Amino acid sequence: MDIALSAEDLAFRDEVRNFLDTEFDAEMQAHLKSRGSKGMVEWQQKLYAKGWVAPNWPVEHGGTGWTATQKYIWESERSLRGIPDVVPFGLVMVANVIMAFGTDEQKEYFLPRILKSEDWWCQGYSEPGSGSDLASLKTKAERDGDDYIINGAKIWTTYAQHADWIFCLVRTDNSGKKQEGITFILVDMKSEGIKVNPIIGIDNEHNLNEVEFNNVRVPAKNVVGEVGKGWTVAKALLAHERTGIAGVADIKRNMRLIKEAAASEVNGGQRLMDDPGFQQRMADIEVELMALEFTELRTLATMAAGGFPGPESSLLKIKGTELQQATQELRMEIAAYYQGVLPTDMDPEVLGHEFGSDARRAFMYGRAATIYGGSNEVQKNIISKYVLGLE
Amino acid sequence: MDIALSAEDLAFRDEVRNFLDTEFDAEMQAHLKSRGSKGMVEWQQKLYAKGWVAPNWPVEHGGTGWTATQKYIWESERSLRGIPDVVPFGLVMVANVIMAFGTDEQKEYFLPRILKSEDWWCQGYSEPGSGSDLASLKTKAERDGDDYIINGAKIWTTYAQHADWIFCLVRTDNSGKKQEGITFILVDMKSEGIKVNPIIGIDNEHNLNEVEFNNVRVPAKNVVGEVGKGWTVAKALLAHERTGIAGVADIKRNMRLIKEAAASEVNGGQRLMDDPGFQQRMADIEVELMALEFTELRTLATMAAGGFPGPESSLLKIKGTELQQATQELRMEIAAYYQGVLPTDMDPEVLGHEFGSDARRAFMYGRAATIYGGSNEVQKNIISKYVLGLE
Amino acid sequence: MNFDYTEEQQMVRDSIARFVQDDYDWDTRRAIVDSDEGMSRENWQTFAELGWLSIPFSEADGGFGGNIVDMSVVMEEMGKGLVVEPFFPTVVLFGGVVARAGDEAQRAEILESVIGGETLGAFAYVERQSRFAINDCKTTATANGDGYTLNGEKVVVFNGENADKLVVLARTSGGQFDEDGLSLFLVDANAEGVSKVCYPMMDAQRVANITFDNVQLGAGALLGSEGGALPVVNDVVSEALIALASEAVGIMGTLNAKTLEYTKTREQFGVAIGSFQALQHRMVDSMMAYEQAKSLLFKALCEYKIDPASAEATIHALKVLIDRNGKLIYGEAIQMHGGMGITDELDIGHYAKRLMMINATLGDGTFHRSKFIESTYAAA
Amino acid sequence: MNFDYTEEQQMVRDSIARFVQDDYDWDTRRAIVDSDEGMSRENWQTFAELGWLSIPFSEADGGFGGNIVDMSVVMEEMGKGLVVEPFFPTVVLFGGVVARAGDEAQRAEILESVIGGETLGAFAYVERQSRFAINDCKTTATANGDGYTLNGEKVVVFNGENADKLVVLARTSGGQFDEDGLSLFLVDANAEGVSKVCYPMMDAQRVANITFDNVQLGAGALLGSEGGALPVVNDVVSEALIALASEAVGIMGTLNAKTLEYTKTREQFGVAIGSFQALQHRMVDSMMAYEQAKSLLFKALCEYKIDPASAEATIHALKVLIDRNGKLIYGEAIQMHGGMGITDELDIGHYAKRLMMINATLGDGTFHRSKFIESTYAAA
Repeated sequence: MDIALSAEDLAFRDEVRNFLDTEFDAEMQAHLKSRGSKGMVEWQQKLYAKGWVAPNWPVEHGGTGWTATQKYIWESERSLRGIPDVVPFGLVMVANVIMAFGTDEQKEYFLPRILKSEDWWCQGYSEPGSGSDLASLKTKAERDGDDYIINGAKIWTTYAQHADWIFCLVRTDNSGKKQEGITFILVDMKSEGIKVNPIIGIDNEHNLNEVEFNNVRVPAKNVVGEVGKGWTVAKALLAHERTGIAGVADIKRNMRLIKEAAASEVNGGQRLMDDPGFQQRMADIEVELMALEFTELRTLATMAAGGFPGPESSLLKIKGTELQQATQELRMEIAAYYQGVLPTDMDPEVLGHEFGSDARRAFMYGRAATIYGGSNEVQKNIISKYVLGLE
Repeated sequence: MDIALSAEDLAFRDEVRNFLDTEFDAEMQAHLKSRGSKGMVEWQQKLYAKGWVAPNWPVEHGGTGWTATQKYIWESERSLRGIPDVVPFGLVMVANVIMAFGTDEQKEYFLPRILKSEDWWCQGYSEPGSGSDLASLKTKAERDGDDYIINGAKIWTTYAQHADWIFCLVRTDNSGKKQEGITFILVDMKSEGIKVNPIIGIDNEHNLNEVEFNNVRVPAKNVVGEVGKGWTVAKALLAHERTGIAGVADIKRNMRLIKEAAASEVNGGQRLMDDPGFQQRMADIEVELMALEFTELRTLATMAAGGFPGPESSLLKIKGTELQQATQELRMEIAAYYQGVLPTDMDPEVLGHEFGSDARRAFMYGRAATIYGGSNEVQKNIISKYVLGLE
Repeated sequence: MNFDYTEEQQMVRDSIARFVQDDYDWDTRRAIVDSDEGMSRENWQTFAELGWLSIPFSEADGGFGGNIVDMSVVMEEMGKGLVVEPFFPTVVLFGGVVARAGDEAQRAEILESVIGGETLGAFAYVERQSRFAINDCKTTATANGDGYTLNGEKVVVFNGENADKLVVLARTSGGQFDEDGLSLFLVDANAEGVSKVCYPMMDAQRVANITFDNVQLGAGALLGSEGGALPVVNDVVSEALIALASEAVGIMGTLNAKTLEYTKTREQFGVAIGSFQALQHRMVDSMMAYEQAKSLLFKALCEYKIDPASAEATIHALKVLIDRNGKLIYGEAIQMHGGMGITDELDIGHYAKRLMMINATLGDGTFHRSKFIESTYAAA
Repeated sequence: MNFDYTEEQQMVRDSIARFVQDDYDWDTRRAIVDSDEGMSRENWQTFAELGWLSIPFSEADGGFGGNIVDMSVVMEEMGKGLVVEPFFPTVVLFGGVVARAGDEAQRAEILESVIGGETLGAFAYVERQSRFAINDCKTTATANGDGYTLNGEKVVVFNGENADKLVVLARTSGGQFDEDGLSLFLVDANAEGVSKVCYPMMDAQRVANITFDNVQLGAGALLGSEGGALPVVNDVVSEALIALASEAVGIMGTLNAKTLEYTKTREQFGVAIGSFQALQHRMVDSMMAYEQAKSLLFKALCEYKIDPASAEATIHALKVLIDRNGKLIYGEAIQMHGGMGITDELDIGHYAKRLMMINATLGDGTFHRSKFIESTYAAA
């Protein structure tokens, strides 16, 4: 029972801090804000240059070879500075699938491009109507010579408007159980017959899309893993998606922002920070957060010891997203009347308030956290079945 | 939209107050504490003498003819003084069944005796193993000439140790659906073959029992309603059981006790009453309580207008029992270390604290409130099905 | 004891419901929200013609002479339809202040044109630093020979973009937090020295930050007594809180109904999601949350009708419960709608946003819980 | 970074678990609880022989030299078995004070016999009026020529019925709430002027209210410095809070496991009740509540091991979470056991009662939430 950092770990932490302080400079921060996806690519390329863009990849493919503790240190330092994580669709999701199930040719072609952020990826899982029942997907891929012809539609596709590639689950066979006959395939977004329809979110932003496939021709060699075994591939990926989803460091950072802001909000002479009701709501979150941090560390320790992030990672997802939303709610509360401010070009000095619109966007965007990646209800079903053994 | 009391109502309230102040005197209070069921009978007989023991009965059988408002006034005044309600098994439950489904002979024999508290009744519904699935009951009644022979067991029978009569649901037919073939029957507790086994509750008290039936012979004329239609009879009764179950006035009284007690408890110089955390827990309860009071009034108003307390009464049960338990929890919290004190003959002066053991008993006994009378889970199923229309 | 609406109230209710049903479908509303003014003048005239704008004003002032229950009926129906026309800022706030504080001449001048739908109004009471403390006021009105000079800034003024007339809360004496020394002034939105920046809010309200730079007001601009504004404002706030709670109850009921409907039709894993018991029990919780909020609104209405002062604690409690149960209800509505719930396209999110702004208006749950505790436990 | 127990810790864990399994079944425990003393002297000797009583004491004092994690292991297992023998009052509280405050002679005199199982102890620190404020102390010890005269009363003294020796917190100077002026005294339970009334608690503890009427104490009875007791007591309390949390985690895990097992076998409506999704999701909540409590215990253990002072906020937080999640877990355990859950016969209610008393010991959730807020937000 020990969390003391070793001398090596402390040295590593210094290196991380030094790197982030240097590279995540004012210019980089401005680019991230103003350039959207291009700013993100720029940041990922800086990480690539340092060799740190893919902490979870095996060393032979360009990973860092970090220990679990090092990964934790990296994650904490990054989040505490409010630095966004890398866009996961390429570097985390499809890369993991290609490494585990891909052909040598796929690995050689795609992995270096992903590592260098040369391709922007998006995820084609959900479909209009499929929701949490992912296996009910209907997008069809029919064999035609050396190609597949894809017809159907994917939805909730984050950043599809920026994407060069999309990885999709498609149905290649209708005859068996719904989990069978699904195939995992990589599709060039420049292919003829692909149409991206924007979806404006409840946060008033355009991050989501519907992607239509009208007779899109895709080479059969773009299938990853066996034809018809896409469900197995997808399941392996889902567990990866859930680790780190607790977002402990992000929540910590939110709490820090909350305390700062609550100290400068005043109700009739009393700082919000000193309001007993507000203090208790902060305390309730922090108590759970302190616990969640160690729940995450326990999971990491299990993984470091060679274990696998099993259904327990569902707990991290549920508790983490609940706490994320709780902090987002507190931020809204701090903003008071200003929580309703929409994105605007107005100078905060004119508006009279700095963080209202940010609080709103974070809160609204945060609604998705309990829905995507397997809704929290589905996570509870998973725990119930696989951890508690209830049928 | 009007809750102003009329002049008649105000006069009635004065009469109620006057009656309770006079009759619920120190002697009566002492008897209730020391004489257990006998004290209760004594009180009910006082109510009978005044003509107020059965506010919900029709006037022709000895009821009061009160309006919904008058009933509400009565209930409030009674509860605010901490006067227990009449024991419901006779005066509310079986009486309602006999009035609705009984023969003239049953009415003539039983109703006056119930009104005068000459018979103590108990309820034989649940069975070992049946739980919330009441219809799965197995206690068997087989016809033998003019009698039925009953075999089986009932459980959670409150006050069976004092009872003269028990009303039971028994199975007279096994051939159909489980809700069919159930019969409602009245059994003399002095019958041969009845054995009462005490169950000590989590509150360390003996209120509950198991009642065994070994070849108990019961006249067939004791069947209420049609043979095999007991389920219909029981269902009509359940709705009656749920009205008033919110216990708003009781919760109000608890809150008054809590405030008094919290004003005299001190933590390092700060009164518990002034502790912001405690204040907020009180406030959270009171806000819900204020709402619940009007939810109950709305239900009463519906009933007064000729409506029926439908599945909405399940809401009163759920919210009411939740709030009851919340106030019981606060009382425990006030008692601090003393919450663990068992029933004792010790002088409170020696013990050092007055209400610890009462708080414990109320809290522990209160655990049953969300379980009996159809558990809160079953109530939610009822609302879901009959109010929301979900299947 | 009865909780029925009068026949007249039922008629008003039906008339608004019919308007929403016939003339305020979702696409129409969206077009109005996206229009330049963010409201429909034509609808506003309809409101005037149907008499809705006259409801809270006394017959002497040319109004309908309605009571708090009448007001509640209107607001609840507006909530159900998510009506964006500025009824609350113009009639409840602006009209409410003028009706209470104005002398006969002022009432005659203003209320008739409010009732007639000619004047849109706004009540400017929030400042950058004030949060929910209305007494926290830095805007000043300095007496000069014939009147006052107004200086300062008000922010997030509801209907500030379209209002013709403003009531401005300003300090005629005392320090920033003093309860005395506050006064109310009627200010023309186009008066010299008045400037504003306008912006839309997430609930489709058009608000403004309004700056007063040496605005010259005549003596007749003062509403009520100099320095005695706070009690009047508190009365208006009490009524406004009930009005907002009524709107919230309308929204909560609508969100529950829409969500329930959705769960009955939306299929997942081959069955309607409404068949999942875990969701059923949560929908029961949402239903109970709605019924409890409605009950507490009824309590506030009944008490306020008898004696507004007696309703103080209940009104605080009501805002607390509306906040808490509102969060539960819109949270569940979004969650149960899944991906659709987080799109701008679906109405669910818009109902949620209005509920959020209601919670943030005139004090949120945390604020009113503290007030409730103060008013209930202080003396104990 | 690792959260594994050492081999030695694992052995202690197994040894206690084996004891509970083999020699502490429910009927045996019930007989012990119902016995005159409410504990088994034989078991206590077994604890001594197996070395459990020596765990927290230094090797110099004849102990095992265990750290906070060793202590936690013992308490968690005691929790699982709902062991009533007075390990907590004797070893953690009484032993904890003596080990910290006693000089070499006092430690030698007392700890050896505690470790050997010959002496049962109790720490008398609660007074009628004190609730959770340990500094609220009216009991006085007045210096006289050779020693002190002790007067006052302590209540709800854990193990007060069976303790041979007491440590008594008394005021040697200052007013009722002063943090300075408190001192610790070693008092023989049978000394002249010591009288007690004993009563059982719902968690089967035997406690006493103990009155000190001019009890004469030699100078050697003083533990530590005169007037300087509070820091020592606070240290003992910190460790005791971690110990209680460990016991609570043991109980919570056991309650969840028993409830889960029950829902798999108990049938209603023709199926196991564990197949109802609404109950499944609630059992997931209970499981998460347990895991979170365990995680926070781990955090407290790790921090305390590095530097006890650094763990202060975490220990407050831990007590808050144990309280909150404990209530959830025992509430659900009772509810899901239905009628059986509210009987004295079933073990569930007894686990619940111990959890409740743990919550009430050394400050409940409300108390520690205030402390957490004080220690965390005061300077912000």
